[in-house]
Amino acid sequence: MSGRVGVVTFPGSLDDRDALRAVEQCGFAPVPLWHGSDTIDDVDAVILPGGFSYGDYLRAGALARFSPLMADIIKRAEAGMPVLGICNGFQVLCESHLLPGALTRNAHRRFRCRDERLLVESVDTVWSNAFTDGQEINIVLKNGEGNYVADAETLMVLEAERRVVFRYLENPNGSMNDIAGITNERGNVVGLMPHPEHNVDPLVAPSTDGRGFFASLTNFLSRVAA
Amino acid sequence: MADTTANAANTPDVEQPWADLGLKEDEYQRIREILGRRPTAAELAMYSVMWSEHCSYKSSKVHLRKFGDLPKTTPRGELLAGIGENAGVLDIGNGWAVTFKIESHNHPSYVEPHQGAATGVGGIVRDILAMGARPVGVMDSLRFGPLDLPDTQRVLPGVVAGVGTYGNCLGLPNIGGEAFFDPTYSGNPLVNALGVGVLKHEDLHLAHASGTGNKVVLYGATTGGDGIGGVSVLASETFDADGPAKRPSVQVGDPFMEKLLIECTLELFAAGVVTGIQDLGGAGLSCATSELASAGDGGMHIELDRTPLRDSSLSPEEILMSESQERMMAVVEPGRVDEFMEICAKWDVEATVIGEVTDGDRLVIDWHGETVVDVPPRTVAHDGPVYERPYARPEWIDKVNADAAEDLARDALPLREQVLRVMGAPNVADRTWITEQYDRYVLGDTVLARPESAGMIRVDEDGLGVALSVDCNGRIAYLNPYLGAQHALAQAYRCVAATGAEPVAVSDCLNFGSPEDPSAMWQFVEAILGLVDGCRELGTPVTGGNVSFYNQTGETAIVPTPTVGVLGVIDDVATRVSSKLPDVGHELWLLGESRDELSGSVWADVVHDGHLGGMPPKVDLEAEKRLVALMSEAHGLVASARPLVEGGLVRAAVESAIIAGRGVEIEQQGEPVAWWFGESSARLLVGVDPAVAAEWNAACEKHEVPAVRVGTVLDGTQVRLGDMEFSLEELSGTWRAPIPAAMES
Amino acid sequence: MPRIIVDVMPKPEILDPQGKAITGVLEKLGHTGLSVRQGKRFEIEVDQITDARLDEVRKAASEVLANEVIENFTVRVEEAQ
Amino acid sequence: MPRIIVDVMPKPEILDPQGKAITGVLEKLGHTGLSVRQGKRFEIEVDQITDARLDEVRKAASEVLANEVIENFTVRVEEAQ
Ligand SMILES: Nc1ncnc2c1ncn2[C@@H]1O[C@H](COP(=O)(O)OP(=O)(O)O)[C@@H](O)[C@H]1O
Ligand SMILES: [Mg+2]
Repeated sequence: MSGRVGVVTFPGSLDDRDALRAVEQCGFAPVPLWHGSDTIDDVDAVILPGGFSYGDYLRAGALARFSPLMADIIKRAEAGMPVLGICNGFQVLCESHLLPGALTRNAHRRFRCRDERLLVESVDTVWSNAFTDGQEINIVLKNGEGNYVADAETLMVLEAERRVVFRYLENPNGSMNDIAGITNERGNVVGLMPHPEHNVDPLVAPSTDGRGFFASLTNFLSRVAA
Repeated sequence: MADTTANAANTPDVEQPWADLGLKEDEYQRIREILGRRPTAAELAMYSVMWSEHCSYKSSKVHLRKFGDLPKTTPRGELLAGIGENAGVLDIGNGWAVTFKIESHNHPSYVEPHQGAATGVGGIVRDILAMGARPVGVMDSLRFGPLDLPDTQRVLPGVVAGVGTYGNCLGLPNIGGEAFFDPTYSGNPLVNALGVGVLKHEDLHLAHASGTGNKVVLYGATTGGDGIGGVSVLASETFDADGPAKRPSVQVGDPFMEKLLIECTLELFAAGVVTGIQDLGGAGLSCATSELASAGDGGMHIELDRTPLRDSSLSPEEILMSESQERMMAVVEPGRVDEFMEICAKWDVEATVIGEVTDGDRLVIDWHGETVVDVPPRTVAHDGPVYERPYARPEWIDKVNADAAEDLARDALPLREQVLRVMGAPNVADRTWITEQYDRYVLGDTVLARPESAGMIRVDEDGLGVALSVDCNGRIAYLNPYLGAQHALAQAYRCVAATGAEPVAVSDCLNFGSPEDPSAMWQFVEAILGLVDGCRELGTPVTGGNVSFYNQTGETAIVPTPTVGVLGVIDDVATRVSSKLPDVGHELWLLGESRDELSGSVWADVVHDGHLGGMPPKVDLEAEKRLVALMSEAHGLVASARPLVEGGLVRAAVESAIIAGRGVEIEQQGEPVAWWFGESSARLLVGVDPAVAAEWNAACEKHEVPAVRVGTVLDGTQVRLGDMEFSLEELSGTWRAPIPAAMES
Repeated sequence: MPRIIVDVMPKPEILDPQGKAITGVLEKLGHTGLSVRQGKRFEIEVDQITDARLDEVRKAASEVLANEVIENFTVRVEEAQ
Repeated sequence: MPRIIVDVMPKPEILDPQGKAITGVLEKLGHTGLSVRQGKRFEIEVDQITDARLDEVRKAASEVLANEVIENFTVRVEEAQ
């Protein structure tokens, strides 16, 4: 079972080509999507890639959220379509209120690029079901505004509902509760700061743990099809 | 009211501020001769900025010509473009070509470290783009004053954040670079940025305006008052004692705009709507119009008042001099203009037709219908003054050379203590604090990057790739600039070769003191001779580069810093060799000849209180070539390879152990200080599987490379150097601490 | 041209890493007893200030300029200088 | 606690890429005729406002809060609310 996975290019998206390549290497049909279009047409899932959409001016992800295509993505996500927001994509998802909380400047105020160790904390999502509970994975991290914040109540809900999907083992940026990635109630929308699309090809990646995200999607899509 | 050409003809005696604009009296007189009248204000602005040192290479031109004598072929084939273009282009096979170049942005980076460094990256990337290439990577070669100096704590974080922000935001992986500290760089940091791009042969674009009636389009950011006079004021004048208090206007970069400009320009190339193209960098429109026109077969007519401005009060001369970033100029056939505009609109990039190619041979610029510039473009762009600056070998050099570090006490400290000093030396210590601020993964083709000694990028899915290293040891160049330049070349060449790639071409950035000082000029001339002779011997042409003069604070010039970038080609990136220590049980072999060579070394610097004297280590380019031949043929046999550079054997061994998190044991052979800390060139430390040791030994013999087995990779985390015992933790603590400690204090 | 000012500040209950870092830097420079919070200031030029314009800016502030999950904002007309 | 406000804005002649991008997005959302410049706002709490304190804040602003090569700043005491 394969599927069509769309990757959105906003002005200033950078990892869109990488995401398309990862999608293809994991057996899906890659579909480039342009932020200015009105609909995403017939894709089975959407990735909002990393980068600096609109230069990250104002707040990371804040301006991309108003792209015409986002209106359609928000609608489809609310109806259950799988959406993965990576880094800047995670920021866009928070700004769009598809995910709670916000991403702010790293506590040390520097951009940081390193290989990050994460714990998989929930396997009940479209994008993490191929991992095992508590599995340690290694995924590339690179951002300047990856510091996850939310009010106390939101944090409580996220923890109680086990919606923290990935947690840092060595918090790189000051994120509350060491949060690296979260999901919505339904488990179809996942956002995380690390970059699984960079961990697919062993020639250029320190690990291939990113493949687990795509294997999870495959599982999900074949279950839906069955 | 604008100063028109008619007005200029009628008012020959008007006083003009040529001196304030940096022109010499005879230069001003030459402009009057060329024009047969006094220049208008706009013309004066153009000539002054284009005839500045930075744009005209007036002090360096006669010497740079020597690069032109080198054969225009690389071991992989003909150069497709060489010196004189925005960046050199070379064939790497499979129909692919690469372009790369280094450029300096030193003075602006002292005034405003973040924006200065950022716009340095922006500028070199536009040069690469202007050749028709997709930019695929950047590198940065940085020099600062002593690590513990308060001003370094201002300059270094700003520069690194600037290089990082701009490159990260463009989506270009940073695949390597260097950072060095020396007292002579305080008050005069160096920021040299390297850009690399790839293109198909048929996509090559050149900067020329041809075809009468073709339109001249300015696109990208609007033009503002930032960086006005930046070229002549920032790049050609020494800072006086009060340094940044003088604060001239600087350029502010918008990397987001540049990212749009890149994607837009690549789409314009693909659509075939670009006849000629030029980036706008130093000297802005003055440079772009005069260079495009003089490289073409006709003249050019510009209506300057059409330039989109972000400050409507700018005068025509200010517009001509503005260095606003993120702008390009294209020559487009009239029938293709609409298509051009559509693509720009898709990317939200503003584009305006501001003129056209004419059949005359003049560059004419109008301002609201009146002519303010009417000049032969060549006289602006290429026929600037050329100086034969006097140069002389300084007297002090004999004394410096006589003060050899080989004569210094070798037991001033216990040996173990000396090891820790060297590993914790600012010029050896871990650079993670810097490199962590750079994205090295974006684009998904980075095969090697920091902490490897060279960067490597995959060019196509068949595995064709390029490797790059940029190097220079200014302390060595101070001892002898000719040999220093060759050391820089040899080191970059060796670092590329260690990855398994074949080194094929060179770009350089020559950072020196004032050309008006005969000693600095001598250093410059010697460095060029060293490079030319070295490149001839290695068979690697110089494809382009940059010169930065006036790097001095008061009377103190920087140590000469001829930074060299070497590019290599590898047919299959999957066969690349990493410098990371291989698995337990592997043997470590030292290749090349080790001599008693300590002058200019890190050891002399940190064990003997900043000692800098003696003669540089021997340069043996034949030996470097033999290493390359060996690695090209037999890199499949080695499991790791690390070039020996500053810090010698001890650093090569310890760093690769720390990075791999594995222990290591190295024998001591010969006199301990020279053995551990000597900086003889043409050496590699390689890891070899014992199962292929015999085969490996035979390969070394065949290529006449001296090779000795010196150690093994250990199980566990001890590091044994001769009789000395260390834990990996102790060494790694010493090595990792200095930069974070200084920056976060 | 008349100007409308929008000030955006992190909510008091939200950690302000920038402000904290700056407070620390100032302390090291000997400026103790200053507690800094960092926000944003937008200067918006308009042709003319009308109630409709102010409403529009308020809307833009709440939709775009501020992220109300973590920030508060105020809108005011600049006092003539 | 009494507060001192430091407003930091990009110099008028300097490019303000942030303001430009925001203006562009607001236009697309139908808010035309707004020209936005973005700067920073610092709220500094002090024990007590004295002339010495104000001088100190001015010094801190010029050294740390603003980059005077490309930015201007103003320091003022917050009007009681
Ligand atoms: N040190 C050098 N080595 C080789 N080529 C150089 C050197 N310095 C300048 N050049 C060449 O001279 C030409 C003009 O340089 P420059 O004005 O810096 O180009 P641009 O304006 O396109 O950046 C370029 O082709 C450049 O490669
Ligand atoms: Mg150029």
